[in-house]
Amino acid sequence: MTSIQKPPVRHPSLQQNTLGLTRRDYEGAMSTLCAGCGHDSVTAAIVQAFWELDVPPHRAAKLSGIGCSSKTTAYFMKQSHGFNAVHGRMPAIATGANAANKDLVYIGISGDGDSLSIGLGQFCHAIRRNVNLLYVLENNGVYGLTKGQFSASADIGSKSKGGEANVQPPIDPVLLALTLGATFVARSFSGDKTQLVPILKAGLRHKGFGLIDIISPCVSFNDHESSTKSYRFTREHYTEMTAVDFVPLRREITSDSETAGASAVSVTMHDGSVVRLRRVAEEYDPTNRDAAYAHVRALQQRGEIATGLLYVDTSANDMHAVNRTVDRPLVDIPFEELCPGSAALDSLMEEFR
Amino acid sequence: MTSIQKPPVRHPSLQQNTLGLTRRDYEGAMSTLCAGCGHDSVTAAIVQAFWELDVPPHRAAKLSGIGCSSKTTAYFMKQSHGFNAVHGRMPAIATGANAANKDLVYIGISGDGDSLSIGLGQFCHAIRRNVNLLYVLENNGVYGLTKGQFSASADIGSKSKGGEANVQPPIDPVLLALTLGATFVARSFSGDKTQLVPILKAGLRHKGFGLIDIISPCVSFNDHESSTKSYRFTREHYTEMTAVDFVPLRREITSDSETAGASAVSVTMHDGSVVRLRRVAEEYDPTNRDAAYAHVRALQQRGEIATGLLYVDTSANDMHAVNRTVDRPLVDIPFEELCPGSAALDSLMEEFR
Amino acid sequence: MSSINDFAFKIATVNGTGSASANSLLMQAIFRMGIPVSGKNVFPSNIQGLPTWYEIRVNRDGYTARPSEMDLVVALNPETYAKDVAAVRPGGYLLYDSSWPLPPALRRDGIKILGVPFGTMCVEAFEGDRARTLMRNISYAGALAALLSIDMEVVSAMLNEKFARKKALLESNFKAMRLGYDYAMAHFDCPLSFHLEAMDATRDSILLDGNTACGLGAVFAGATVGAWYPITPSTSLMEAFKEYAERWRVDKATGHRKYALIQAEDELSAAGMVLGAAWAGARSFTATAGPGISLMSEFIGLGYYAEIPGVFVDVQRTGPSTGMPTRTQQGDLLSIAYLSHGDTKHIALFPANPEECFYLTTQAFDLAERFQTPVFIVSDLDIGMNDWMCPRLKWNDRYRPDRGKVLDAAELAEVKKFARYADTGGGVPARTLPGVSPKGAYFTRGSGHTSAATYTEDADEYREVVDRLARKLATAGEAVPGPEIDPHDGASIGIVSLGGCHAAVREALHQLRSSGVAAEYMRVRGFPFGASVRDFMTKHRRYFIVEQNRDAQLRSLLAIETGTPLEKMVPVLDYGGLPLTAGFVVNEIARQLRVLQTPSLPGIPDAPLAGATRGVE
Amino acid sequence: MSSINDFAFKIATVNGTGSASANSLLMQAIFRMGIPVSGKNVFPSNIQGLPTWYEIRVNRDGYTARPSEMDLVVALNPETYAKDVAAVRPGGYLLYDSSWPLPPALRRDGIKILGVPFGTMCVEAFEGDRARTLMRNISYAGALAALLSIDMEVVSAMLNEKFARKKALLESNFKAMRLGYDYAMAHFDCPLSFHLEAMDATRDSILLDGNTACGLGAVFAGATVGAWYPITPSTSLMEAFKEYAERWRVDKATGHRKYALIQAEDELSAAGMVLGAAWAGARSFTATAGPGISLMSEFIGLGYYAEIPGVFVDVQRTGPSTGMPTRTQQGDLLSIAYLSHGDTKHIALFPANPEECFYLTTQAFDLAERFQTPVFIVSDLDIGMNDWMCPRLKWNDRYRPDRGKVLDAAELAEVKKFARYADTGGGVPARTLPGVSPKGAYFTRGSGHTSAATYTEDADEYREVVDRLARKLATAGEAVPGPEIDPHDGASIGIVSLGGCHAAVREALHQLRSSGVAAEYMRVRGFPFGASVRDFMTKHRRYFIVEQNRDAQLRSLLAIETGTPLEKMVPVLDYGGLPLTAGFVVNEIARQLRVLQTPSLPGIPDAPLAGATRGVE
Ligand SMILES: Cc1ncc(C[n+]2csc(CCOP(=O)(O)OP(=O)(O)O)c2C)c(N)n1
Ligand SMILES: Cc1ncc(C[n+]2csc(CCOP(=O)(O)OP(=O)(O)O)c2C)c(N)n1
Ligand code: SF4
Ligand code: SF4
Ligand SMILES: [Mg+2]
Ligand SMILES: [Mg+2]
Repeated sequence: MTSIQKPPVRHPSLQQNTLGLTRRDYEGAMSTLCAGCGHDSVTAAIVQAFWELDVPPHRAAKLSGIGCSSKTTAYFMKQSHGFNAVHGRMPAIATGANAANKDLVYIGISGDGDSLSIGLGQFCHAIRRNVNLLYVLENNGVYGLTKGQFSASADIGSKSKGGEANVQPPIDPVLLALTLGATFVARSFSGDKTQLVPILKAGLRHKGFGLIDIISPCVSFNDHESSTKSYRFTREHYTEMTAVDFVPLRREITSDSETAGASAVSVTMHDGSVVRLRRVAEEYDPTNRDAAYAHVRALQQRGEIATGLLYVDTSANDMHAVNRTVDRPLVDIPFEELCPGSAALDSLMEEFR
Repeated sequence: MTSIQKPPVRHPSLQQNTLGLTRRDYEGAMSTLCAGCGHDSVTAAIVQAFWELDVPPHRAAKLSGIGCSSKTTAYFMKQSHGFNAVHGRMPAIATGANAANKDLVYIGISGDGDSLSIGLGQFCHAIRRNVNLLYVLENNGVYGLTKGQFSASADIGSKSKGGEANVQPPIDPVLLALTLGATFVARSFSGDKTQLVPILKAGLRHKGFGLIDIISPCVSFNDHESSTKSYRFTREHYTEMTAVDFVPLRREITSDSETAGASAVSVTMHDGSVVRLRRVAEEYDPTNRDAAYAHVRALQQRGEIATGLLYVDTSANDMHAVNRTVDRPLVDIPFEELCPGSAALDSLMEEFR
Repeated sequence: MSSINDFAFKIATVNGTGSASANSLLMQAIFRMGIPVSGKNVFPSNIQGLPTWYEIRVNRDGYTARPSEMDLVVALNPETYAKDVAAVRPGGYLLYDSSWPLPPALRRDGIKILGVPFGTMCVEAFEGDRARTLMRNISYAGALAALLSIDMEVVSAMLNEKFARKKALLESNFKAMRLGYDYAMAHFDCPLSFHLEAMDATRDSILLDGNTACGLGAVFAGATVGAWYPITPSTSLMEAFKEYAERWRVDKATGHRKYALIQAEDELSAAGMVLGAAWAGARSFTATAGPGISLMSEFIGLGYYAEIPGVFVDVQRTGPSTGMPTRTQQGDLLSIAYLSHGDTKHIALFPANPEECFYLTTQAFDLAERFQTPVFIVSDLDIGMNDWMCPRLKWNDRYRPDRGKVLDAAELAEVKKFARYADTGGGVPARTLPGVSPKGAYFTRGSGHTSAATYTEDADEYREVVDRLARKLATAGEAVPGPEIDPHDGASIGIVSLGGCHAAVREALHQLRSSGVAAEYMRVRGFPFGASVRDFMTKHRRYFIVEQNRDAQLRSLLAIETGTPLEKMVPVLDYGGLPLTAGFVVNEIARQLRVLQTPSLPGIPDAPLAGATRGVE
Repeated sequence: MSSINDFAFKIATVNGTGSASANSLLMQAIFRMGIPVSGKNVFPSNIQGLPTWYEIRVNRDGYTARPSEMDLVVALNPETYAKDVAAVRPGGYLLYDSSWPLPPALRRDGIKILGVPFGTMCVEAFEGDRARTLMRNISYAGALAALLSIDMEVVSAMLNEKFARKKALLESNFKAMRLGYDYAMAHFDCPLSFHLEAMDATRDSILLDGNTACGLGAVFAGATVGAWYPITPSTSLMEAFKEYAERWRVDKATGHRKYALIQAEDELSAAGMVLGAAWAGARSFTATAGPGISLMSEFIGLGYYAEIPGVFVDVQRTGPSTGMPTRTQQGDLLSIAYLSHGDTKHIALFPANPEECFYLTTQAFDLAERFQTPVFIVSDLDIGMNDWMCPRLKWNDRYRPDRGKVLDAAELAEVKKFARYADTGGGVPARTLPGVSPKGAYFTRGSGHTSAATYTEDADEYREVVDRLARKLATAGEAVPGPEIDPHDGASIGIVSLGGCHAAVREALHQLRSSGVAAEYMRVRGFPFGASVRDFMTKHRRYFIVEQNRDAQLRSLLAIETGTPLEKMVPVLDYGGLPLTAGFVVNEIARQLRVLQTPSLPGIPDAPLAGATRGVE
């Protein structure tokens, strides 16, 4: 009756993954978000995805900026290191961390304000570097934590709770990422866990920058009539381009038909696991950047929101491959290998005379 | 023999425009750029454009960031107010200035480092706001002023003077602008004054954010063999999509055939002047955002650089129209109209009890 | 001394449950009874579901700083029971929801415990969770009305105003109010020993928060361009500007606006827009908090060196970094004074309350244009977001903006050659606006420039300009509002403070003096410090510098700018994030005086008063 | 006193014409002759076509600060003739290009004027503009070799090394060198009264710039991640790191790199990458200049409060704002000490020369990890970009990094519950790295947190952490390199300085003492100041604080941190953007001493020495 008690995201089943861990082992602190916030559903999907992928919690790192969305890193995987950076600057922290230790599984959580306003520059450049990071953008069209101002993803005409209509054109993170050469681009909806979990798994396995733009309604400030980021509006204008099915490495693929065929493309990730994309919209080719861009635009003009794994390119090199860093994480290299030593210095001195 | 004397950009002809001003009246301080720098050619084209448009120099404002390119605002129109902002932040200064005084002609000069690295966020958001500003991006693929590091527009494989190949994918300001909903998008080459001048004029007349991405080679650090931003490479890979012809307001348009017809589109600017775009690449439609995007991409894949006025939309509202500010510049509104006065305050006090 | 109109109580609930309206209803009712009152909202940095407190202090003498102890605590949030019961002063009262048996956490000897079954009463009386939660808050207001004898006439009048157009809500509010009121009346002997009696001490006053006051000040000062990026606790400032600009700055005929408010993409951009607009001739401003100040620092350096006006309001919150966004502090003083790399110094104004926020905001625009430099208004969360009782704001219709030395076309026609950065007296140059005259054209840059605004790398030409800048800021030191000094004959010590600390310090000063401490008090209101501040700092052997930060930043500024040696300045520091209390100041100074071997003072307890520094618990 | 190996000369040319190589050839040749020498490059902020100067000082006693006056000036840039001829000391020499008749601007009485037809000679001897321009520079080097008796053996040896693989160039260089040399020999009586004689004073020395030294230090300290955004004058630091990392950090077999150098999109991002990498366990760093420091300030606040290591080199340039990018200054001291909003304080190290840049860089990484906080290396353009003569760098192979309190899996297994922000002694907490153990997991945030790294808005829990941070920085004050003190019996005054000023101050100290001023000297090397700095500040009645900024920032830091009253600290400020000269220091202190009514000193001129503060002209 008094303090609204929201139990941490719970899963009845105590089923164990190959590490012998239950979903509970992938949960975090109790959410302090509003009851019904889309972000909490994303949190639940993330818990599910990590659990299904058998990621040892302490081998994952959770990074975020500032915002209600960015708070969610505290609500899953309490056994992972977490990092709430400053507003809009998570990509830089993630880039540095990944440079130092390439072997961790990095997931970055951000919001539309965090990523498309103050953080736009860093967001774009992290894409350019193809940092090996799953970037989850919890998109609600507003600044939730500061009480509902329009964000850069708000659609023209979408009304605020106060009834004011947004007048600025929106930035679509999906089109932006496709334009900037992103190697994994998806869009989903916090309310569609069936679609979300396999996409998250594919994104976590993708070696490079994976963007998932998740429409995640803000029940306190942007879930009313005449908002284009409400649960209702999203459900009504939702169109799935590809349905994703993730086949983990260990489950070998038996028959061709299972992976390919007229209505499906199958993409093999760097670790050998396979993502199968069933074309829901016929003709859709998720491996063609320009086609993907054109499709998303076309649907937009029809007032529809293209969802699914919209584009993937597993051939591109991630930041480390591009910079040709050693296979070992830099943090694992002993000092002895890093310091040239006195002899080297002494001979170098001759060059300074 | 000693100090390399570069005369200020000169034009023999002393012909006068309708204001009775010669090109000399549109010139600025002596350039301190390297002899042969592409930026100096852009400066010359800007002088020509302003002169041809009969803009009273003191009614124009020149803004820039920091860089060799950003220095060029000092090299034209000494009778205009100029503003070298801080690195990458010219769009904010321009937005504020334009908000205060909408009646000046604003030209912003920037570089690829200034716009696509440190300034990327501001660049994108100025486009979103459709600030009435002609944004000239002098693009040479390097940071000239800091001695030749690769910029975010450098192509993969393009080699530095030191022989190192760039490994990061480039950001194409034209595709980016099209994706962000820019209302005037063009690309040209510092070496092609015939194409550049009319585009600049059209851009200056466009009511909203006009982007001109100008490939402007850096002779000191990026004009060598194996650079994709050299004079030679640009000339060789240059493809003109539309040829621009600017018809000023006062010269009335006599016959239809002159403005339209199979091979031409004519676009009427807010002030009634007309831009005629002759389709050089057949089929090209500069009023279709998606077609423009697709064409630029297609050429890119063929290793060609699409130039000309690539997209224009004169129907979109600029920042002031969107925000419904009064027609008078805000700076011209007398204080008496701005201050509610004591009576208003006294009655307001009742609401605070 | 009797405790009629002299007590404090607080309500502990959960945010997002609508208790806010019940709380302000209570405070406003007391205010309308003519009794001096203040309310401090202690809220969490989220939107719904976390602990929140509202502290109300009633004081017939008009001391409205945060109270040092609580006579009554309403404990409605199980999560904070322990803290809340501990906050009751010995002999005080605890009011809880007796729908459930008294939880052990609430048991405590030496206090009186009152139970009202708010929950059950509302479940019976109303339909639906939401309504029940909301009405429960109104019902505790009802109970308090009975216990403290709040005038029900006043209350109903307010409800009628508030829900004039919402009949249904009006009724349920009345109903809920009655539930609590009647239950209390029936079960306890109301009113309690400490309670309210109507006075006539608020007739010429209003309840106002500093952010509204600053926004209003910007409208009245004729600001036309605002640019900002949302950040707690500054957001409501720009919202207030918008509200009043929409009211008074929209052309009736066309519906067009005589102002531009731009929500920037970040604080760097907001700062740039402010400078761009001011450069073009508008009065422009922004509001932010600490993180925004850090992000603006490059642009502030440009504003300083290129000499561009601009008003920057810092509504301080607890730092460093993101810190505690919903807690107060005075932690940005040093950052602001010398913000940005290189040699810089900035004008800063330190309002002590919402009233001063209004007047200093208008003054800030004048100073910014007169000295052609960024001017900071250094507010804080307590001033900015809490409702303070202050005198009605007045406006002098003869006020005209001081635009500083701006040459128009006519004046330019006179000058031989315009030199933008030459000294025209007191280190202040003359400027021109774009679009006015070809003769006024000059080049604005943050790189080395001569007095004629041309580029330079020459040592002498560079120094000519920066030396003038130093003179200009010295001139400004005498133009900013001087300190407010409360003299005292034969004073042996000086107390120095600023901003929001004032309310608590003046109350403490009263207590200290009445217990025999001969102290003189100076509240600085502007930076750079002028001669009067320097003079005060030479008068006494010892000073107590009262401020709300860990590192004694005001003390550091006084050391740098007035040359006062540190050992003469004893720091009195409160930085837990809550508004300052007089009790804390009295205790600290008393303790220090003891440490400093001065005879112990009558009437000053040895142990710090409970709660004085212990924050919300 | 004879002027063998004790004189100074400068060359005025245009940048981008290749004079740089001729100038360093000259300097290096002198160095190889075993004579102490220094060179100061005074260059413009563009790439080609603007005035540039190169000043070379020869001093047998090893005083290598910027010279106060010029015995010889080579004037090859008509644009600066006036300045350059004025810079010649009375009785000194001017060397010009007599291909054209002596321009009036170069006429001056009381100096000797030498003309060599460099232009015509090179036009005759070489083909093509470019070659002619380049060779002209070599030919003036030849003329100087004759006039100053530079050992031609040494010169040819150097040319042979330099152009070993470029026969054609080698020949033309020899030819050009000869042209100038022979002409001078034939027309003037060489050498001049002041000239060179081989010594043996540089055997154990090298010529090194500070940026190279810092880059080298980072490689030796085991830094693996560097992130940066190009900015003058710091760029060459990261380039040096890359050069040596490519040499020593590339796996021979695979060609893979054992380091990551990321060119960030801006300084905000660079700072974030440094913190991210350090958080994950790497030694990471960046280099920038003033504008970058301003842009990094938000992230620095996060590093301070979330306690993340990181090394930040500020190669200072003249501020404020963009300022003069190719001029030096010490204008960021105050900004750095308390960078970012809220209560913060940072560790800073102040190298005095390139040698110290190397050693302090390695130490910076140890301090950063030991105290888990950002550490600044405060260099400047003069130290960073000019070649200084210093002792060969040495490396102790027994050095192992101090990684501070980092708990590994084994240690974590021991602890009951890991509390990231609890005090483990001296205010320093223990940290863990991601990926090591589930037990080490904690949440890093810049918002309010408890000692157990959980979120809090509670006053006490908040204060527990920030109070520990204050203790931690106090501990650090005793761990940073202590001051270098040059004691003096019966000293009546103290001189305090830091960083690049040291070279000039120690020379000035020598002059002052030999003219009877009993002065003691302290050079601070680290911030926060420790006890030894405080002690020194209590010893004397009066101090002279020598620094290169307008606002006496070191003096302000001493006032805040040691409590020394301002009136005891007399500022000696040089901020025109050029390296400090001993002449300026001597004159200022002498003048001040006179002002301060101390008996006028023998051997100290009344008028400041020409050029001491007048910059390049
Ligand atoms: C530098 C800085 N500026 C502003 C803020 C205030 N702020 C906190 S969160 C936020 C916006 C959050 O929006 P979004 O990223 O969309 O997250 P949401 O709350 O909507 O999930 C802002 C403006 C801040 N914390 N730091
Ligand atoms: C905050 C800041 N960071 C870095 C610099 C250094 N800097 C000056 S210009 C420049 C890049 C210029 O590149 P671009 O915009 O492409 O201009 P160009 O010189 O190539 O024409 C940089 C990094 C600076 N002035 N300010
Ligand atoms: S305010 Fe909106 S985004 Fe934030 S927690 Fe509540 S519902 Fe979620
Ligand atoms: S460096 Fe390059 S960009 Fe700069 S002026 Fe020279 S040629 Fe132009
Ligand atoms: Mg959002
Ligand atoms: Mg460039």
